[in-house]
Amino acid sequence: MTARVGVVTFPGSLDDGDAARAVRIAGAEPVRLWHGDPQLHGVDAVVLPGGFSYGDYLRCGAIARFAPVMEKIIDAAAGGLPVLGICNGFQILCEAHLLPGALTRNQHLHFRNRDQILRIEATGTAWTNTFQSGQEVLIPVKNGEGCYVADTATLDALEAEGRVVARYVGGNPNGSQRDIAAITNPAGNVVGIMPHPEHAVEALTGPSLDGLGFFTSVLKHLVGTPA
Amino acid sequence: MPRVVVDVMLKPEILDPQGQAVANALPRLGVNDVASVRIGRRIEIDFTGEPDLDRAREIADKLLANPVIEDFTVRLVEADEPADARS
Amino acid sequence: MPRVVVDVMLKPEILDPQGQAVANALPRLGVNDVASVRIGRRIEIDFTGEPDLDRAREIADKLLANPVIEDFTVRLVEADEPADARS
Amino acid sequence: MTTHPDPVREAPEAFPAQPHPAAASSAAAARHAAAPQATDWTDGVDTVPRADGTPEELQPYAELGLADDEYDRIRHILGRRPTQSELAMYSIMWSEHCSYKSSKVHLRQFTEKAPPSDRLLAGIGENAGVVQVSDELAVTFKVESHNHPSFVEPYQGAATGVGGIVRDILAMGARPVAVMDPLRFGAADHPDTARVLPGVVAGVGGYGNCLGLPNIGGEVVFDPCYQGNPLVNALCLGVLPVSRLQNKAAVGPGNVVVLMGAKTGRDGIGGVSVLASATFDEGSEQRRPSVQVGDPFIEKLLIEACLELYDAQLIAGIQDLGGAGLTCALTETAAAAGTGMRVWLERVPLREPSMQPHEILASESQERMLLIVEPAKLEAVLKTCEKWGVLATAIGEVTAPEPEGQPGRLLITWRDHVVVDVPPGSLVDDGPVYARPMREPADLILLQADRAETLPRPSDPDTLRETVLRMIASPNLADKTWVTEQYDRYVLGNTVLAQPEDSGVIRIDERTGLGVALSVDGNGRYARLDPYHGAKLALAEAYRNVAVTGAAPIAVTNCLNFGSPEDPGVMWQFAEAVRGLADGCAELGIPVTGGNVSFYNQTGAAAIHPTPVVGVLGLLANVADRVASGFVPRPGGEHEQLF
Ligand SMILES: Nc1ncnc2c1ncn2[C@@H]1O[C@H](COP(=O)(O)OP(=O)(O)O)[C@@H](O)[C@H]1O
Repeated sequence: MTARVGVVTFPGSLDDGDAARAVRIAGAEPVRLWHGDPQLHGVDAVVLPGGFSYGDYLRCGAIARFAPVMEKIIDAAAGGLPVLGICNGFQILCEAHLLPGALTRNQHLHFRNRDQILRIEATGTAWTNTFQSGQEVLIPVKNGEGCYVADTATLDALEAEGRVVARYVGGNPNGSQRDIAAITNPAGNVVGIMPHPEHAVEALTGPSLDGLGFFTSVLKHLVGTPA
Repeated sequence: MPRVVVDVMLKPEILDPQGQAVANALPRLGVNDVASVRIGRRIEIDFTGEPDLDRAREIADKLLANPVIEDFTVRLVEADEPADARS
Repeated sequence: MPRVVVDVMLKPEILDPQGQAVANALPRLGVNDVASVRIGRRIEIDFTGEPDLDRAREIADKLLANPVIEDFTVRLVEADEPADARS
Repeated sequence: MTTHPDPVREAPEAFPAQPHPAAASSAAAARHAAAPQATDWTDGVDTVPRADGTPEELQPYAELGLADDEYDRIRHILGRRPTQSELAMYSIMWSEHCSYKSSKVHLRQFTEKAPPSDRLLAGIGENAGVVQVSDELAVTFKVESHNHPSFVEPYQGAATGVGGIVRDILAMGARPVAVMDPLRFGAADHPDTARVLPGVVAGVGGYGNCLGLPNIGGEVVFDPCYQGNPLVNALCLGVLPVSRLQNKAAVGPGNVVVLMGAKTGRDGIGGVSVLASATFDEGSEQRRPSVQVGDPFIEKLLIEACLELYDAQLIAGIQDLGGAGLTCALTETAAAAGTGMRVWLERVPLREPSMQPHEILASESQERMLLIVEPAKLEAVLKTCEKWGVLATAIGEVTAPEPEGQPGRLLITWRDHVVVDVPPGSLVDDGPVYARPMREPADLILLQADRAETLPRPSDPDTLRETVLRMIASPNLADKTWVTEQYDRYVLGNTVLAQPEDSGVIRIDERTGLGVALSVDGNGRYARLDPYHGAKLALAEAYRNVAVTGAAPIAVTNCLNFGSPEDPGVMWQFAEAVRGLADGCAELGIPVTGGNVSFYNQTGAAAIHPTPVVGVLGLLANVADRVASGFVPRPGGEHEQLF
């Protein structure tokens, strides 16, 4: 049985097709989930892709948090379902309080798209277990509101508990506090990442194949988890 | 020391996609008695000395609002509203 | 009919790069007596019936503001402020 | 990943040298000035019977941009004076922008000189040209201008420019898959450039990002000639199965006319507002914004909903609403089919209930499409729209042609009053056509005589060094990353080449690797010196840029940015540029499939350089074979050989 990885489509999702492609290239079966359908259709993991969920004019992810499918995902995440939020997905996870902190306007006030080096620091999560600790990877970043902020106590706790999953190296593209690019929840099944691993899975269209590791990690994780 | 508040809103006849998006989301929160939502900006300006309304108006006109699509108002408020005015 | 206004501002300890950018631009406008600029959102809500402050507060708390980074206030204003209250 | 209109104008470090083109704070005071009541404008509305009964009523046709003889033609066509609504419609459809009245006689060369092509599924005259690229697939692409609006409100002007061209592509049945943005600004160090450029770039990026369209190339050019007239051109590329090609014709009497998308507001009513101010209350005109504000999220929903409708074969005809709003969509769809149409205007969902019929017809509100639907399929159409959260409303029906093969009539009522009764073809096809006077600009000889060879050459290391440094520092040669970083080039996962490459390359079929290369180029300085060869050079440059990726060029689009056609010098430049482009295409053996003309890019007597912008599309059987412009170091440190 190949693993079934759900990819949620909100009306304003943009990278959902790309996330599904990445899941497929990693060897799993992508299952498309619709924002208005409160069903997870038995998927083994979920990706919340990039985009603008409901337009996101107010605040990224603010409205998506109330989507019928999100209520199910929030419950399932508490029970250990692996969830990866990419960009807008990260914003939604923060708005839904599955992850601490918030993503705010880039400090230079511009949208920025570039190929970014990240250092993977936590390899115990469901989405990063195929990386080596300290490994540097090259993955596109593209966002207007990717500046991670949290209060000092939260930041300290994230560091102390080894929950900073990845940091920007060689330049911080959005002003994120402590160069944070990705974090996880205490259980390690929910990960939010600002850069886009799904855009680094094919030599033809991405700057590297480094993104694939996130998707193969969840497969490895699922094999090790009794169903 | 009082501070100057500049409120910038889209002109009433201009489409407000932000407000629209929020209004459309409200039923999902169980709110059905809202007729319209408009979203603009609130800018708080603290002067080093006496607050200068004319100055603020000039800043608003040149920098904070685009008069082609937006209107603004300028007013004085007490800077240190008591905490319980915050909801 | 009065309307509800929700003002959402970043918490004081959160950096406000937009406000900063405006403040940095002011000297070039010849304005040197501004100590700080903060930029937030002003949301005007019209209810179909009587304006409902509690309802508005709930909307603000759940949707309009992110309590991790923002504070908000909710208040009633007359919808049709006289024109001369506008700058 | 948002980029929304900046709460603060971009680049606050600079201020407009000139005041904003529209009134400043007076408008603020007007905001709460008593708004006219919606109640009984029905009584004041100008109906067909009223027009019949008041033939002598003076009408502000000149203010609407219609010439005396054009107005007479309208009266002749209708056999009476036009109603207000009809006058608004004719003024829009017979404007330069919609009727191509000054350019038509020249543009014909694109068709006349075009090499034969069996790939062309739709050509000039359609919303966008469609080129077949395999047994199953076709691509469509087009470039359009949104110059003046982007000067007035850079963010929204540029954003809605992208939105407009995307709807053109969508209307052909295609999924939009990429955008490009050839841009031209005044001097880089002019304060107004610091207002316009960041806003335009944020607008192009913001709208495209929200739709999930990768930006795969463009241009950024600075020249003082564009100071008051920046050029914001936008190109969109779409892909469709050949079988999904859509048509705008309102076929099938009895079919339902559906308006889909955003509500209609007073956006961009501009000139037509004189109708209101002249007849109703003076000064109401200042309430009417001439700037449209875009809602890219609605456009994203439109795209998804339309594609679903196409795939379910629920649509008989479709047309996007562009600059000329409902007026253009209703008349063009009816005229294309030779049918008539009956429209109940009060059914149009309005953002402002007080809008009058002529305003509804002239509104430029964005993010709207017009569908022609068989009655049996209406319910399914409305359901799909609802699924995507898009408003869709039946506003009319297609009616039969007149007896004896005569085309039908467009009949529009508003609350049971007939406000429009016209032959749709008279607005679309029978507009005025001008062979405007042309004369080579008097200064051209002098300009051409002032040859580059006479410039001082650097002759020693110091001056050479100084020249090199000056060139490197020139904004036109400088790195464009500040701009291109603000665009998403990865979304959709099919971008094979993008900035800083010579062409963008997009994979359009993951299975076979089939892809296309696209480049847009133009050079106003060359065209100013010699518009004929300038246009050819733009074509040649785009052709080369496409060819060096390994793609075979197959089709051309263009955006012709010029000054006023009423200036014989400009008209000559235009004619020469068109002749050059048509000749160039004939020589290279690839057809022009579509494009756009933007006239009146001038301030007072000073026109911009003639600026034909040319886009060339090429085909790659397998994008894996593309040739990038950089040297890719091989693993193991071996390097490519240079020959
Ligand atoms: N406005 C723009 N939008 C998107 N891409 C752009 C824009 N301007 C320039 N580019 C891209 O940046 C790269 C460099 O541009 P330019 O310096 O003009 O290159 P060239 O001189 O080779 O045409 C090209 O890939 C071009 O397509």
